[in-house]
Amino acid sequence: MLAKRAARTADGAPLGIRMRVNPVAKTVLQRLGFGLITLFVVSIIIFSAIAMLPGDFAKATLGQSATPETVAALQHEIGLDRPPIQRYFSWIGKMAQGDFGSSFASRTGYRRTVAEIIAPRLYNTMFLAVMTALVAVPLALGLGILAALYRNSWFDRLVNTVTLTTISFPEFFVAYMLAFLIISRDTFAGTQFAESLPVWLAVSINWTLNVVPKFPTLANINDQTPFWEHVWRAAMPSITLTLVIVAHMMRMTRAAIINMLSSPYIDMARLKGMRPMVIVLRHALPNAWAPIVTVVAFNLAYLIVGVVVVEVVFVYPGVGQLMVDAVKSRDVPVVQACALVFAATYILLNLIADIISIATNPRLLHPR
Amino acid sequence: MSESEYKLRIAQSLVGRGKVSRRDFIHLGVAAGLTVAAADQIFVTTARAQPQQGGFAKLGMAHGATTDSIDPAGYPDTFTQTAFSGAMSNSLTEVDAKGGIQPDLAESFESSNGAKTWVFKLRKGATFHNGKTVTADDVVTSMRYHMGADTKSAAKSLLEPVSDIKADGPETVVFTLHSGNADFPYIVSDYHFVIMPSVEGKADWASGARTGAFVLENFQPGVSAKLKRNPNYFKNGKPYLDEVEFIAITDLAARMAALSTGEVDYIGRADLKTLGMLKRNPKIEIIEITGYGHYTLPMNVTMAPFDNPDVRMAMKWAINRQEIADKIFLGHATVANDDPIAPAIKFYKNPQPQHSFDPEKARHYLKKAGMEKLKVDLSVADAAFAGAVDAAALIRETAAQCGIDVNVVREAEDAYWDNVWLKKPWCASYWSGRATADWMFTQAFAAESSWNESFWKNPRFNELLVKARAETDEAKRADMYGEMQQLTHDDGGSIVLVFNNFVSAKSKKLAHGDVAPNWENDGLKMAERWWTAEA
Amino acid sequence: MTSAEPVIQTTGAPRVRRTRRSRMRIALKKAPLSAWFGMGVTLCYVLVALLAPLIAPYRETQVFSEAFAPWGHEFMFGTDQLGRDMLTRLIYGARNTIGIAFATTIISFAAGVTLGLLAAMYRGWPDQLLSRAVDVLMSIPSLIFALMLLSIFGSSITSLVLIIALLDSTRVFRLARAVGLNVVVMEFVEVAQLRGEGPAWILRKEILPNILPPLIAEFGLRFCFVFLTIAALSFLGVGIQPPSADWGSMVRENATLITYGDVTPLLPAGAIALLTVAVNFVVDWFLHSTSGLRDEK
Amino acid sequence: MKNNSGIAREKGTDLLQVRDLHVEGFSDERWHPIVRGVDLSLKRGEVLGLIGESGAGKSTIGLAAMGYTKPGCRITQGSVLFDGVDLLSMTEARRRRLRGSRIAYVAQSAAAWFNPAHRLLDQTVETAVAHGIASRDKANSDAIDLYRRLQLPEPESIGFRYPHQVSGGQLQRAMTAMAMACRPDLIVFDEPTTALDVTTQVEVLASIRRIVEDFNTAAIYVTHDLAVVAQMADRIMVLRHGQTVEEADTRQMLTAPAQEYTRTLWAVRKLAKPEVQTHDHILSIDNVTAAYAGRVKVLVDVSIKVPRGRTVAVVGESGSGKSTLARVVTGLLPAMSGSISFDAKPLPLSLKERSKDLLRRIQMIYQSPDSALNPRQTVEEIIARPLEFYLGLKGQQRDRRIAELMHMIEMDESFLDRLPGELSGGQKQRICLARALAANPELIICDEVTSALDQIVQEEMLTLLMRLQRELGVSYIFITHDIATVRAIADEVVVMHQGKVVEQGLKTEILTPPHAAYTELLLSSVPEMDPDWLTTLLARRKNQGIASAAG
Repeated sequence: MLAKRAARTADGAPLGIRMRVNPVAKTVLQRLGFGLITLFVVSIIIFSAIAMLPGDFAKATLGQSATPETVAALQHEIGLDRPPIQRYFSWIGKMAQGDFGSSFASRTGYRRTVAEIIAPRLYNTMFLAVMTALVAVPLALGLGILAALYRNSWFDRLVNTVTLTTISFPEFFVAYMLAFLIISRDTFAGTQFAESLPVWLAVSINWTLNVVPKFPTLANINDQTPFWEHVWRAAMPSITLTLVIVAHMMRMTRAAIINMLSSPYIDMARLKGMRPMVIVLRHALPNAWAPIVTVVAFNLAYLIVGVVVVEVVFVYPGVGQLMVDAVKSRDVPVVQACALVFAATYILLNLIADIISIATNPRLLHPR
Repeated sequence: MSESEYKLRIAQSLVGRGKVSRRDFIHLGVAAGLTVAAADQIFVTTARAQPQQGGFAKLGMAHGATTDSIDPAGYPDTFTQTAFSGAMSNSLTEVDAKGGIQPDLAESFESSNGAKTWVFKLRKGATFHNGKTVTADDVVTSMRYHMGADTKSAAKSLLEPVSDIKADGPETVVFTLHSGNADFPYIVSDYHFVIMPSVEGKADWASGARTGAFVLENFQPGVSAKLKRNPNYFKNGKPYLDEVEFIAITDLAARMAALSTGEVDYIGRADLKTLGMLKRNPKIEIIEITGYGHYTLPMNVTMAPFDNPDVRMAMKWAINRQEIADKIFLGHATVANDDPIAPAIKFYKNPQPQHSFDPEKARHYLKKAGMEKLKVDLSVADAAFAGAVDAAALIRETAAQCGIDVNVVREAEDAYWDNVWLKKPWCASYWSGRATADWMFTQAFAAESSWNESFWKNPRFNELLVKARAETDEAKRADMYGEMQQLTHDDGGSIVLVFNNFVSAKSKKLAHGDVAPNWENDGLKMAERWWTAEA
Repeated sequence: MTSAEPVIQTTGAPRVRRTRRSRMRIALKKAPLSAWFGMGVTLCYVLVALLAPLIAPYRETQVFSEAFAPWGHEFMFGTDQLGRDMLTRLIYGARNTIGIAFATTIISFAAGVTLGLLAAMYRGWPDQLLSRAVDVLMSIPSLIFALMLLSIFGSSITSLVLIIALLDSTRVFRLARAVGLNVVVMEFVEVAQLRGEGPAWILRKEILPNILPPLIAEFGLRFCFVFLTIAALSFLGVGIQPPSADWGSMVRENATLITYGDVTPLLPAGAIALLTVAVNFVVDWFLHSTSGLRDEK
Repeated sequence: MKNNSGIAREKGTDLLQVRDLHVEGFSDERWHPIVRGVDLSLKRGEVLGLIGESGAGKSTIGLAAMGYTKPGCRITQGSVLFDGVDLLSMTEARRRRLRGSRIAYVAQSAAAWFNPAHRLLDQTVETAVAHGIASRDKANSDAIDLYRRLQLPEPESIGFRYPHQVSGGQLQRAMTAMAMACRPDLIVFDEPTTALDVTTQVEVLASIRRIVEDFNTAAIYVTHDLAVVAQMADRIMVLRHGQTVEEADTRQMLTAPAQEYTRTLWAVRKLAKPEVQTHDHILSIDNVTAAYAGRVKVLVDVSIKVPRGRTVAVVGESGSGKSTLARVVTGLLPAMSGSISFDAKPLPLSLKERSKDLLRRIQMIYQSPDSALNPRQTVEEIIARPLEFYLGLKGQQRDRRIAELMHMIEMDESFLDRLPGELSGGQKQRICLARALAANPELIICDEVTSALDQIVQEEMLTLLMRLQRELGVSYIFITHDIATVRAIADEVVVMHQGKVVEQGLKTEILTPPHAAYTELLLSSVPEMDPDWLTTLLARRKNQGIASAAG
């Protein structure tokens, strides 16, 4: 009986009258529901936080010179004279209809919608995140797998120590160091340090520095920047972020695989005469996806949500800086939108990670 | 002077405007009896010194925010001021490199009725970027944009002395003031008072059509603004550059790196710490202008303990200004004496005595205020001025020797001007300075000014301020301003630490004439005044 | 969890009686070089932090006339931009930075572990409520959120510690809950329930001792991340208040010097990095030796 | 295999020769010997049974025969000649080529030894394809053929399932198919049926025996159960502490073992307690139905009475609901309906509603002492807690009682400051017993308390339990799947199947025919010390047409 039902499940044939929701669909629906609630709560928290911040948009922009009447006039124009609860509900009412509203920086006849402010920034942020992820994720997985395969070898130790060191420095420090490398291309030869070195060493350092492409230290792109120039300009922030996130993912990949290597079925694979590479790739890795994907999702979320420092250092116009700016000027609709975009990104990436975890685990994908 | 020499002179001036080629010039030079090499040398120097047409400049600004707009009611910092006021627009007047006032969009101006009535004649044929001719109505509408009950302009207080503006025909504008002000043309040179087209009786700022040397092509708030040359600009030969791009680089290290790697050709507000190292770069020049700008530590005189003048005096003696000038500004500053009027400004009079670090005197005044010990909070952030936090650390050390415990509160940089300035009892502040004593006092020390950062309301000072403004006798005016400076020095709530130098840096690809002292970035007009130096 | 049971059954070998201390000594003896290095470095830092006033050549905020003095006899690592002795600043920086990071981590663990274990034990709605609340907190970008909170409550050390602890405790909560879930299903927990023990006792005596290794490891890592968070907040201008020396601010203050290859900012940044690497070495070894995780060959 | 199947098996030349094998394992920071100088040899087509208690080194020898050691172990001495070549001195690459193709392995717990991420078929054919022995298609059809020979249901499609989708018995057969995929010369079977229920075990044993005979494969069959190995092996080698105790042909070993030690291997089978009937019931379970949240009912209308001071054995296979019964009695899983009375008073169904004293009077001991003892508490802490908690004992009083309890469980006080990890399985189980006794209980529920233990230790444990019952008058509910244990300890027996009580009554009534149908199946599936038992049983079942109970 049981076996027959299982067989049909495995064949993917319909299971009869008793509706069994696909586990993936169930998770997606459930998590999306929770996600919406989360977004709602986030919007309340952010709204309250801004309400508690000293000053408001009118005071922030007019600030120094404003007479109380001027402030009141502006407050009235952007609706800041209404009670916060009322403002929140009118905002969320529009939000529910998909209208992000307008920035407080709008004036009569000069509307700046939140959507049009965020869209290019979001594109930039996504661009940088995707570009970094395309390099960092395969690199981290590759290094993690190799480190697991040759665990405790000099290679393993080297990779571990180097990646550990890169995450041990503050992000902005890493960024400045990279910028220093680029500047050194031109200036190294003239420094006292270079003069204090033996000639051959100074020359070879100088040569090495000049092998490094002269990446721009200023990543100020705008909506007219062509694609490849965008890539070129985003190189430095991307490299910085890669250095920052590879360690975490690589270490988790290594740990997850090594953890799997103590499973009996790995012994079985060895007893079946499989090569070590096959054992790691075909027998350990498929079972290690869940923790790896989780940590990858966490880092991808970081690439989108947590890069404000790198954006500042390389003057890259992303959402992080936008949000900090908007907090600074108390531009509530923009802050709210940024926070929601960030929260949604986080929720979606985690959801995707969960889906992949389910999809790579036959126990969850094909329940008995 | 021989004919050849004369021709060479003329050619030289033409070279400066880029109208004579190198080959032609050398030809003329040889004819005038020079060697080819000598003629070439003259050509090169002349070409460098004299503006030439064409080129593209990337200018790194120390500010920029996503809420920036081209609305002249705002212009909170050097990004909007330099790009949208200086490059894109004109006011009626402008301050020249020597600090004098010159007509800009106005052709001429004159006063009558004890400096109460001012008549500005407009340039003929000046047009907006959209082709519309500039008329007196546009000027009236533009100025009124900053006036009235419902204006949202930050410069409203500047025009409060104005009782009426009216157009007298298409080319003449008449300003009537409540009381006489001999310095009024300086006021209309302010970067807020740009002239915009009047559309249905309202100033149309949103279209971006202005009169300036450059036309706005692309603006991304908080990121960059790209402007291209206005071919119909009313000033002959100007601007020299074909295109400028203003880039917001708020991070100091990023700004320095961007200049070092040639990403930008100019940066405002260079890092003084590494200036020496930057100087070693053969491609880079430092520009240092002694301006009117000064760093202050305003004490709110309406709040304890600063409501006691003796406490204020104790604080003034508890600070080592020379050390701050040397350590924080690395010598790029002049010690001030609690007087906001820069030595270069007319009617400057150094009040006596010079305030310096003197623990004895500080303790004396503290005792006089009835205190043995004093504990105060000093709210600072580098947003006030680069080095404010460090300066506070130095003050903490010197004040401690005077029995004053200064608790340095590091504020968030982002909302400093909104949350701290004019809010906290004692904080750090910066003034880029004003071109006249009257203007400076009116904005930062007058009782009714909303920028009166120490909330100081000295009746004698305010009485003198009004009197001096309308006084036409220069000597009497000088006396009055002298007394006012002594008052701020003795009683005022603002500790004026040092006058700063505008320190910026540029690549040698850019060249310029004398740099104006009134604002940063060559009086905000660098886009119009500078040119590329490459031959 | 019960990794103490050796995988290999030994035959007839007499079992040696061991106290906890001797077990620790054996583990230490077996520790690899990297772990020894890590422990040595960490110990040095702790000593420096504790004994700062005794070791430091000058007072924390003492200003000398010469700014940017070169390295030398009087000032070992020179002076900073205000003429304060760099070595003294570094030593006091250890005290402030480590002290604050330690306090923050302790608080975040106290909150995160307690709530995480309660959620694991009770499941049902308390778990749902706490987990969703943590989801909400984690979905707000923490750096910017910290920035906002610090702007609201002012960037005093107390609020800095509490805010970072709050934001950090979310991850601790998740870890504690996850490892807790593995332990609550163990039969010895059931035995305690059957005996009629209260939840506090079960939590403290039955569950906590069994999840300590991963928690201690996480403690080390979070401790390091707090440094980096404080450094990032200093970068955004809301870090530790001057004139207290802290490494994050020290790096930030001298950051422009990096662009010219000056080594001064390397010192505090190196101090942070060295400690992080050291703690990680110890954590790696600790995890390795307490989890059944065995690297063969 | 054995010739009694009627097919003449060719006993060929020497296939495997192990000489003076020494293996060490690393634990407690030292290398300990596991195998100490074992010799064995095996001819083609021959089946050798390795038998011994846990720790005897039998699995280690099985793996060493493949030139393999588990992580943390090393071969220090000896040689393993496979088909004339020493596996230990060849390169890893060459060994790898032999493994899977010429020597294969079948593990105890197929659920853990199958990779959960891949379908059965993919894992079955992996060796053949990787070693280049067959093309993928050919390997697939061969695998299906093997499934069929091993009597797996739906051999065409079962390969497309994942390991978790098939039952334990099927998985064990699939693993045999996997081992067979390259038609190896030698298969090492490491306790292949130990984790299975007895009724399933019969089926799997039959399948394995047939396929090994069909392909004339040599085998090393590792087990702790002499009755099982008797059905499979031509020769048996008894191991203890990593050394050979004796080696003989199967029949000889069973009828006339040379060593006393060998006899102890079936020690439990010799225990038999005369039952006593009592009508004074300490616990009575009436019409109890229970289910885990929202799932199918695990217990249906169960009624059981436990006589005071006596033992009720609850017998059943996995899934019969016998462990759930324990949870219902303890109140961990409150019954949905029905009632329970304890000492003639109604017992609240839920744990939370029971008083501390009620909790004290009913104690429970679990199957696995590993997870029932907190690994971070010392023996003293573990035993002392109930004394403090229930009886409020402190100081000397407490210490004295602890000493008494240790004495009761026949352990000395030097164990008190050890951690559970430093105790053997039997010792751990005794500590669990002491912890239960500390509460002065009237009823102890023993859930498979001996099934994880070796035979001799089982015997000691059961003897101890019986002694304590005599001395303390405590009643037991003894949950087990092992009929020998039932014989040893029970007064009354309850047979459970699929959540229902099939039969209950006095031990002799239940264990002597006539039985209920399920009881008959269960009892007949218990292997006996007779090499012909399996053959006879299969023949009898074939005649009677008894359907296989487990698939």
